[in-house]
Amino acid sequence: MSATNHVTLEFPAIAQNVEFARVAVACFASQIDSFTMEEIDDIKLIVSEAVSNVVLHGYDSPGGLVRVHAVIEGNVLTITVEDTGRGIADVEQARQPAFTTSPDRMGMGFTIMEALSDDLDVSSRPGAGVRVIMKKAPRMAGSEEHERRS
Amino acid sequence: MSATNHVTLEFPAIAQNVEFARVAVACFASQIDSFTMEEIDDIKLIVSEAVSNVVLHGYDSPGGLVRVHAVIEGNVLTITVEDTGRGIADVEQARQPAFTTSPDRMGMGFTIMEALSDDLDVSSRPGAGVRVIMKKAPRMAGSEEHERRS
Amino acid sequence: MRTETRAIGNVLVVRLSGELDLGTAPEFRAKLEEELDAKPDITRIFLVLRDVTFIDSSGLGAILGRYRRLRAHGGGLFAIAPSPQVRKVFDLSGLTSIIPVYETEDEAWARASGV
Amino acid sequence: MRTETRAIGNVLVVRLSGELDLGTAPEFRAKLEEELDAKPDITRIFLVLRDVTFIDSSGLGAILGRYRRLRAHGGGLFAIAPSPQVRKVFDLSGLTSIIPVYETEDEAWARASGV
Ligand SMILES: Nc1ncnc2c1ncn2[C@@H]1O[C@H](COP(=O)(O)OP(=O)(O)O)[C@@H](O)[C@H]1O
Ligand SMILES: Nc1ncnc2c1ncn2[C@@H]1O[C@H](COP(=O)(O)OP(=O)(O)O)[C@@H](O)[C@H]1O
Repeated sequence: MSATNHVTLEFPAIAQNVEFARVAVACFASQIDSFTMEEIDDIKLIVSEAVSNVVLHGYDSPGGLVRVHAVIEGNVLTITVEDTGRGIADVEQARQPAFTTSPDRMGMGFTIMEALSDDLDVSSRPGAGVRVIMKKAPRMAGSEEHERRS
Repeated sequence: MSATNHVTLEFPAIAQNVEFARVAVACFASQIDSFTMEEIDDIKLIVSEAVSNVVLHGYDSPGGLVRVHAVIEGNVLTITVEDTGRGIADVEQARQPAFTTSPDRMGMGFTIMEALSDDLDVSSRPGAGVRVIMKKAPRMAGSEEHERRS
Repeated sequence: MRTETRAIGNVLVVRLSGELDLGTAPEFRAKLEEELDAKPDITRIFLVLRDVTFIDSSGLGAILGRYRRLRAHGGGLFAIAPSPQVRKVFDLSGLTSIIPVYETEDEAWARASGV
Repeated sequence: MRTETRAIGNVLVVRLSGELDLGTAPEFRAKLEEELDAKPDITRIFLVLRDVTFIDSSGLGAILGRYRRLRAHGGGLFAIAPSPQVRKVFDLSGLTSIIPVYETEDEAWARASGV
């Protein structure tokens, strides 16, 4: 299918909604027939990382929201994960492997998002929140050889 | 878990989004641990019926949106499915088993929603859209005997 | 959703898997109409539902449409091995009183051959 | 997410199933901390990941935390039978170079016993 389609999700930034977000986006993404199972798993993972970041780092006080927007244009999936929380002062530093502001975290969230998306854009204004935009298209669109989903 | 939580979904009223809506709501609903597999299937079905109705009957021209709101309060799931389309002139008539305005339909959508939800509320103003509110709680919450989900 | 068909005599055995809803019903409908157009000898469909993981009233409508086409020429459609979810939707919608439901292919064949 | 544990000598065999993420990590962490507190003889964890269907960096963090606790007392944690999805996250995050990964329980036992 190469039509255009889009969905918006909005929900509180709490830990149990991370699964909801990745399952919902993965289901939407599977409208692109040529994504393999492995690519759908990659999409689950990058959504999980982006939404977990909002839950962990986004807001100083409870009640903040996460907004996820997913768009299909042709064969390209674009996922936007946004919050209106404290933001990131130095985005370049935050994107470094192993950089974290939480001592018990690994600091690998952005590294994973970067590795598994075709394009990662992170923008923020401190105090106004963070916007993460990730793009993903099937590697072997149209090929007969790639592992097909039933 | 007996906390409060809520999610909002918004997407175009097209046939391939029906699956997305029911999968997303079912995943959210499974945050209520005591829903059985069968009850989760019931939730998928009533969401499928309500969203399919918007796709089929909601709008005179393409591009209309469906808004789904799901709330967990204690053990009760409340699902609202709304559109801003043509609406229903006679809601009582529309809810009758086998009533349909499309010759190739069965007219059983509202009957199924009514049978499988604990409470169904349908309201509409012609020209302003339809709002369907469905409630569902686990039948055997807290019982040891009900078929558990892993 | 996947539809596998195999003609055996005047019976078309159709194995459905996955989810049959408003999104997938057109594909199901088109596939069966094509088969029935191409094989005018077919009078009955055995619809094997064992691997159908979800169905709703739009899915039922697509099945009922095929039933009606065959019925119009004196044939029929049997539903075989519905999962509990599918069975429930059949019952709720009243389809069980229109379309015969069998637990296994064997039972449908026995019934069809008058054993 | 489900965590099944069984102590065999000074090894705690932990079988995880389901999804390990920010939502389920606290339960996993609590369960293992409780076991380790109750059984001070335990020096190693064999973490069987065969039935883990999804993991992310929050899940890895929870595993790494348990590894560090054991390591601080000269013990260790082995990861066993990761699915391709789990393996990929281990590799991407660099955890593979910290935590030993084995394909089967047998290999972990052989290694642990110096065979
Ligand atoms: N939505 C967000 N709001 C505020 N800060 C964020 C957000 N996302 C990421 N950060 C900052 O970027 C850092 C690096 O993020 P990441 O690479 O995902 O690693 P981790 O989440 O393990 O710390 C975080 O430690 C945090 O300081
Ligand atoms: N969202 C909606 N907008 C406009 N009309 C609707 C909507 N939902 C239902 N209806 C009307 O109610 C009737 C009965 O609906 P339903 O019981 O679901 O059966 P069916 O969809 O098979 O016709 C429909 O035929 C339609 O006329």
